Amino acid sequence: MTSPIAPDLTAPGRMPVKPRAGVWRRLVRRRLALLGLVIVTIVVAGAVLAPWLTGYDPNEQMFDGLTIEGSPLPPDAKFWLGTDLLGRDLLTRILYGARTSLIIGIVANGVALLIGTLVGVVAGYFRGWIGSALMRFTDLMMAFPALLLAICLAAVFEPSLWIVAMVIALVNWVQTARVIYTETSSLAEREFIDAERTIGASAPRILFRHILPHLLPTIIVWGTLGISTTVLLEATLSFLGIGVQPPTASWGNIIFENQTYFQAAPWLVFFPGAAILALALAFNLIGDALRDILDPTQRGRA
Amino acid sequence: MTAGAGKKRTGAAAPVTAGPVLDIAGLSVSVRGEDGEREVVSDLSLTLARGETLCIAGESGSGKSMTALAIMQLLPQPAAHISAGRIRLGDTDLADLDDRQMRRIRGDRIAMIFQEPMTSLNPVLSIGRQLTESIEAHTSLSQSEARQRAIEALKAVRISEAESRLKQFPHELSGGMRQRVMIAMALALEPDVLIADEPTTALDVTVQGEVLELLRDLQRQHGTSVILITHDMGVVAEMADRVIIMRHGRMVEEGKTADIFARPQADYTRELLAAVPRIGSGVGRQKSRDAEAATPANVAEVRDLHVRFDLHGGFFGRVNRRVHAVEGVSFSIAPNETLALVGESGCGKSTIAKALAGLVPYSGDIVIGGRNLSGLGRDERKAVRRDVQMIFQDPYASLDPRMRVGDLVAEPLLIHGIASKDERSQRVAALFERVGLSADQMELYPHEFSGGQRQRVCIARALALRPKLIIADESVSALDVSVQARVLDLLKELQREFGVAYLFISHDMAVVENISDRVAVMYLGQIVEMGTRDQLFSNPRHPYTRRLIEAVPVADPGKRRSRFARLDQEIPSSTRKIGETPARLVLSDVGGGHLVAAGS
Amino acid sequence: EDAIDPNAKQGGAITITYKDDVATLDPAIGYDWQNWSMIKSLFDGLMDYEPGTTNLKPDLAESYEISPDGKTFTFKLRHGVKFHNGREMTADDVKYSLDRVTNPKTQSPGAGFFGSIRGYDDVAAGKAESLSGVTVVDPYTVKFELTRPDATFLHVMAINFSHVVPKEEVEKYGADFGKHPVGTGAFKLAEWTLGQRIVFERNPDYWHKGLPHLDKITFEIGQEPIVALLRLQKGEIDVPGDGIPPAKFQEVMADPEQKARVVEGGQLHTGYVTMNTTMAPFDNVKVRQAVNMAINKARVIQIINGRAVPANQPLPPSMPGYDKEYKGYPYDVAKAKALLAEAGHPDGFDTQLFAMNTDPNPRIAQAIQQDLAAIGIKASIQSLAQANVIAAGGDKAGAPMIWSGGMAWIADFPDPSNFYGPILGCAGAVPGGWNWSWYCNKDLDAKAAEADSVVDPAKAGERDKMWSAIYDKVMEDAPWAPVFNEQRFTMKSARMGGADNLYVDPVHIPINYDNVYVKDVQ
Amino acid sequence: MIAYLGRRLIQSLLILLGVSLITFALLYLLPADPVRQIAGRSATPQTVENIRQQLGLDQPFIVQYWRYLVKLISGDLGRSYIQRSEVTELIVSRLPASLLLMVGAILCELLLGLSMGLIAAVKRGTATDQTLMVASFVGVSAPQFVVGLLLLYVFAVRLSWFPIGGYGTWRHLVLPSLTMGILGAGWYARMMRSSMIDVLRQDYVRTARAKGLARGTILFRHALPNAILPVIAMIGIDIGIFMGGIVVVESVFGWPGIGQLAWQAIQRVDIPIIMGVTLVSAFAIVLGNLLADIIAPFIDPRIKLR
Ligand SMILES: Nc1ncnc2c1ncn2[C@@H]1O[C@H](COP(=O)(O)OP(=O)(O)OP(=O)(O)O)[C@@H](O)[C@H]1O
Ligand SMILES: Nc1ncnc2c1ncn2[C@@H]1O[C@H](COP(=O)(O)OP(=O)(O)OP(=O)(O)O)[C@@H](O)[C@H]1O
Ligand SMILES: [Mg+2]
Ligand SMILES: [Mg+2]
Ligand code: NI
Repeated sequence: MTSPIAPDLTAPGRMPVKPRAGVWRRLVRRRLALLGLVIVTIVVAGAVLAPWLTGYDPNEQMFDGLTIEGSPLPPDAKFWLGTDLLGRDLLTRILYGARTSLIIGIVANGVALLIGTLVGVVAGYFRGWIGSALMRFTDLMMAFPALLLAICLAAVFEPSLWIVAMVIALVNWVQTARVIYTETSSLAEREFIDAERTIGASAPRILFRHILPHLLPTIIVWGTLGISTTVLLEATLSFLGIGVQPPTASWGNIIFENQTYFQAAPWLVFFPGAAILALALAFNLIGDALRDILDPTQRGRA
Repeated sequence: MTAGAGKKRTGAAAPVTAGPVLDIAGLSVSVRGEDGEREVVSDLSLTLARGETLCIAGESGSGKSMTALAIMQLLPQPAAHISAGRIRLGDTDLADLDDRQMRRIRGDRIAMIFQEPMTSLNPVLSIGRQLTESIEAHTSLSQSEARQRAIEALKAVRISEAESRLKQFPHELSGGMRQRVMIAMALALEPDVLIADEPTTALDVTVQGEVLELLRDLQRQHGTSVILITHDMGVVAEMADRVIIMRHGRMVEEGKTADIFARPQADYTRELLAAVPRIGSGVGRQKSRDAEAATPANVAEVRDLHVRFDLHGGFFGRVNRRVHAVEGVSFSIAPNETLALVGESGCGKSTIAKALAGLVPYSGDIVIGGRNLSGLGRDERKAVRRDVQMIFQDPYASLDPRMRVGDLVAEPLLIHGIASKDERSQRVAALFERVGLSADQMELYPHEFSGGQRQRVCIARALALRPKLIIADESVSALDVSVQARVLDLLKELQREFGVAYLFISHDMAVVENISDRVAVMYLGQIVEMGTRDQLFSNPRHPYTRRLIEAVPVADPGKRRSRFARLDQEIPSSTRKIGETPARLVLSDVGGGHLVAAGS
Repeated sequence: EDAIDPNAKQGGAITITYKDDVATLDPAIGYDWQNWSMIKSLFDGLMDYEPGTTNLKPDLAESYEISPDGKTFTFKLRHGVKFHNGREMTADDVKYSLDRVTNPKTQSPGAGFFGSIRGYDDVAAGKAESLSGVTVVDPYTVKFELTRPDATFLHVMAINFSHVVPKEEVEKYGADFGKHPVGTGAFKLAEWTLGQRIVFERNPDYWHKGLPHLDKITFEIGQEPIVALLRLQKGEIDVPGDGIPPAKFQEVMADPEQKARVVEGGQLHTGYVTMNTTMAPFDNVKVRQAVNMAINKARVIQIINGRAVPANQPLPPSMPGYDKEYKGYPYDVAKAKALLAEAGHPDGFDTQLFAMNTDPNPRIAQAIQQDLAAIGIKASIQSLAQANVIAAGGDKAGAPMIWSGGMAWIADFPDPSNFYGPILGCAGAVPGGWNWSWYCNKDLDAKAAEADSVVDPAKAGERDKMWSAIYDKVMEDAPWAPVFNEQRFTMKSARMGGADNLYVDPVHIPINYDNVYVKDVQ
Repeated sequence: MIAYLGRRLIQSLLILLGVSLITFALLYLLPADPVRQIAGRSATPQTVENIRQQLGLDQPFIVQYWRYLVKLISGDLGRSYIQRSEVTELIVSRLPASLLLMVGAILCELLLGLSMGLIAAVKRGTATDQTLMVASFVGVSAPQFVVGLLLLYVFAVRLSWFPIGGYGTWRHLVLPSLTMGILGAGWYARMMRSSMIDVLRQDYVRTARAKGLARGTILFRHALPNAILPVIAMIGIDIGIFMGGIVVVESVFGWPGIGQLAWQAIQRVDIPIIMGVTLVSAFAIVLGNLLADIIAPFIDPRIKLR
């Protein structure tokens, strides 16, 4: 189209004056979302400020941290959350462990979500070989024993947090991709997508501007659920020698090392478990609120 | 359900009390928006007597649908709620009922037909299922009896192959067929009160006539009271006992049909009546452009177009039947020309539109701007496609519900890199005003609009790119007459200025006559007659064309037809067994380019 | 013949649980914690140990003779010993069994034990089908000729790999013989439901009259130790095969009733830290000695709830040859630091400590890590799956330090030589070997060979002394830092009877199935 | 449909081939030496070499893989290095238990998860909703080992309602299924709630209500099939996740499934078993995904198989 739009059509329309209230502002206005934000802030602050918040070294095995028989101590005035099987202060370990677990729960999980969403959306939208190839690749990745891959990577690389994050991302995107794929293939058949095609919207535009927003609820659900699973998965991987090695603490590790003791020393499982739960729930609260805020049909909800 | 059957008897006893079936007093409906509450229905009072037909007409967005939903207690959650007033059905105040009691009333005593056919049917359930379940819910019929009743209901709304349609899914039906399924669903239960929100907008005139007839039958036999929401003054004239005219959420006039038509009191009513298109009024509007059409550079040319849909059946889902939706259609559209495509619901009009827009696979040739689409690469095809824009039949389904409408309308401009950000929103605002929306509605989302407003958004969107060809699939049928008139003027204006061509799909013969240069009449996937508007309207040769023209309701209660001639023959269908192809019609020129199918 | 417990009652059935699968019951192949003693009850060898002790005694052999040069062993077989299939066992079966176990096609992990028998090399190389050094003199006499005097040979004749199998059954089942074991043992296999349950029933024709006491033993497989203990507490099982899980140990020991059912005993086990003597800075003996002095063994033992005794030498206390006089390296941080400084590392150094990843090994490694840090050695822990640790240890440049727990040496037979060859001798210091210190002292190798040629049982004491000297020398070079000797704690149900030492039998682990009994049968 | 199935089956075979190749290669590259595991701690170097030769592990990778493949085609998965039994026999003996557990677990998940999600969506924003969502997160965040032991302790040891582990009757199945199910239920509940909320405000739900249908009918017939679409995709995924969680649950409950077999094999580098279990579980996962893809168009007829 070359002819310029005629002036008659551009008779200046009244410009809307009302600014769009920021997502952030609407978020903090919700009580539950605010609670979520507060929890996340506390966790992050705890991780960052750990050295100033506790007088103990996370790895110091204290003599008075164990009974004569070698049992850990329950919470008391000295060790607020008790000690672990090596006589270390549990609170300190949970605070320091947050560093690892936050990276895994947020970064690794986030990357997995990103890859999964991308693959799922692209595969679900494009008919023909691209979609088919992507999904078969996903199937392959899913069918392939992740644990084995982890063990091999452990053998090849120096164990480190970033390797673990990579492995988790590599392993976890698959499920997201599958779910997103199914949903996208249904969305792609909706009429408004046809309408987008007729105005010449490019595939990326349709995918990211029109299909993605509809997937948001699913993405939020998977993202928040992924937090707990990845944090726990990290422990399994550490156990296999990939990832943080003892004595470095992570929430998953603390649980994993002590889970057989949950009757003898319940605090060793309960507190780190509660930390994971709190983090996941906090993100869920935020996600839920976000989902409402970003969903126009929910406008007017009190 | 025996309770349902028992209630029917009470319903029959209702006239004894002689009071109105439905009594609404001081009803107000508010919606919560970003900036607080807003009343969309204000202080509305009305009564509905037994066996009466009340038409609610009025401006699009005036609160007609909201009123209907309020009666059903189905206002959109969480935004809308009844802020004042009371609704009584017989002796019961609907507001007092809990959900459970309300449930017994819905469908059984008050049924409703919704405005949007596509989104109102469950996409994952076969239409058979959706039909029979409401029958089963309210009657004590057995499964097979319910099925039988469902088939009858489908036949009643003249859906072909009713039995096998039961297995089909909503997306496999044409817009009109979906709407008829909705109607069948509501009618099957023979409710006391039927609320029909624009029930015939998507229907071609012949089916519309039959459906209206059906409503009347129902009324005669069961004393059903009907609230008919429509913008079609023809339908109002034909059906209504009383009329309510609404604007801005308020009732502006109420009265007997004959009185309203003869002596409208409110200015708005007069305006509305004046805007009603009438057959014959379009003659002489413009000169026929036969001479111009001879220019070689057609905007679009369609040659021998075929579109078929495979239907799956059997255990392995093998293809066993095929819908011959479009069978060898050829036509061309010159710049500056409007070709109207008319025909019965399900005859393949939308499918042709979709083929042109590249949304369904086809065989044959589509040439746009001199370039044959099938020979082009992806990018080129996209470039060519830009010149073809489409307005879909179902406005709600074709707007991304998560985008603000302002952004939706701006999107084509953005995609094609036209205009800067500021300029864009100015243009969008201008477009909004042109289609009768206000600029601050740009900030709203599709679900916050009335059906007609949504359609205007779609029109604005199609206009944004100023294409060479606009395919308008029932684009103005959902609009009230005044807006419709404005939009039609806009379309014409654009055509004059930029030489836009239209493929105008409509069932409204009056509108067609008003806007089109040439008209093609389709029947079962094929064109049976094609010629200039004058040729067609003044000299319809094919019997089907004649029927179409006769079926148009006239906006004059005085000329009410006593009874619309119902067709008794088998309802035709374009579904065939594999290997069977429908006979090809041969068009012959009866003079001046007026093509008519031979043998008729 | 050993005396039979006069209190023993005949009959009854017991249930024993294990976590891991029982791999095979083929005596030539089975080499696991679980199947080792099961096989001992299904099969017999020429030799055995007195129940609950490490004292050798003839078993299928009635008597034996050793030639003065220590190179010829002649065994007289017991008459009337029958396989479970009813056939009498003869000298031919003994020869067949040894030919079979040494044949490479059998893929026996124990083939190497028979290296001293003449003709072994040919069989191992696939050049011969039969050991030329084993001769059937008559149906009840079999003669072994060795290429060198071998003091451990009688032990070798007692290990599972030399147990006697019937040729016809082996040929009948081929590679699946391990699933259909037929031997001469006290029990025979009654049922094997893969992955779930193995049932032994009493062999009524067992040559040793009066044994076994039990009619039936059911082994339930795949039971988590914690759950097994819960079941024991509920009285559903009699012995948890994997012992008392660490998480439950305190709970059990705190309850007098339960504690009374726990039997404690020594075990032929040592837990140690290896230091790679070919790798700087552990190539310096002073560094290795410093590590020996740095480890606070008491603390480590406290961490595992006192379930061990501190070790100061490779051999465990219950092993012949254990040097009671030897004092070992004291726990002395200051001295350790001084030694490190002498070795040129006053500020310590960075290194790695490998450990197996199952509890409590990572914890022990962390305790050691903290001790090492106290003298400046910063060891990062590599907590890996068993196979990976073993792989790292077998690689010359693989692992500077390894905590042996979980993979540690439990002797195959109670002889001091068993702690030397593969784990401290030059033979093991090869790629893929088990000498993770890569310690190779040719002198000591020669001394070891000398000690092993003292065959005369009468000179056993002398031989033990020679071995003590060897291990003392090893400790001087300090390729290991011995940490503790694990104690065994077996828990049993109240109905189980028999002497305590049957429940901590050094050879039959966890218990001696043939000799225990239940008290609640009439 | 048939063509589609055919194509997908061929693709599935290719996937299995790919899985087998990658797994085989990874195992080959693994520093841990299977022969060491077989030979044990007392073996002489010669014994080790002999075993290596016997097993053909001295051959180049390609040869080893080719041999494996050739045998695989004739249905022979080889013999376990450690257990010395036919891998087929080992797997076949344990597969029924795992499948049973899987069915039990998935049933639990669906029952628990879908109903929780449904109720939460319907009661959106209420205390019930919040409680359910916290519960689902507890399910997802709780370590399975602890959940299993806790259930065992309460219901088997204390209350004696169910046996303490083992295999055989339906009563044995309850606790392990529940343990597995609690984790999955959390996922299902969250997903269900999310998509249910979406669906409940669609026009067609309004239509259904206008028809006066019973609440249950609206929920289960109209909303559920629309909402369940993302859940269907979980079928294939679930099998994958299941294979991961099965090890812990099987060991806690002494459940004789392939999880335990695989776990022991991985620890001891018993390549034939690892390969066998990998192929079997890969097959199950591929099948599950195929199933999910095939079911999807039946639930949402707008989706086309392609
Ligand atoms: N996806 C599909 N699968 C199967 N059949 C289809 C499909 N889409 C359309 N059809 C069939 O093709 C025929 C033509 O449909 P089309 O939508 O073109 O009708 P129409 O002329 O636009 O009718 P209306 O005026 O009612 O909108 C109908 O019989 C319809 O059932
Ligand atoms: N969910 C909603 N949220 C906010 N506003 C809404 C919502 N639905 C409708 N509205 C507004 O309510 C008003 C009345 O709408 P209604 O649907 O009743 O119009 P109508 O008279 O049926 O028009 P039409 O003839 O175009 O269908 C309109 O201004 C519309 O913008
Ligand atoms: Mg409306
Ligand atoms: Mg149509
Ligand atoms: Ni009834």
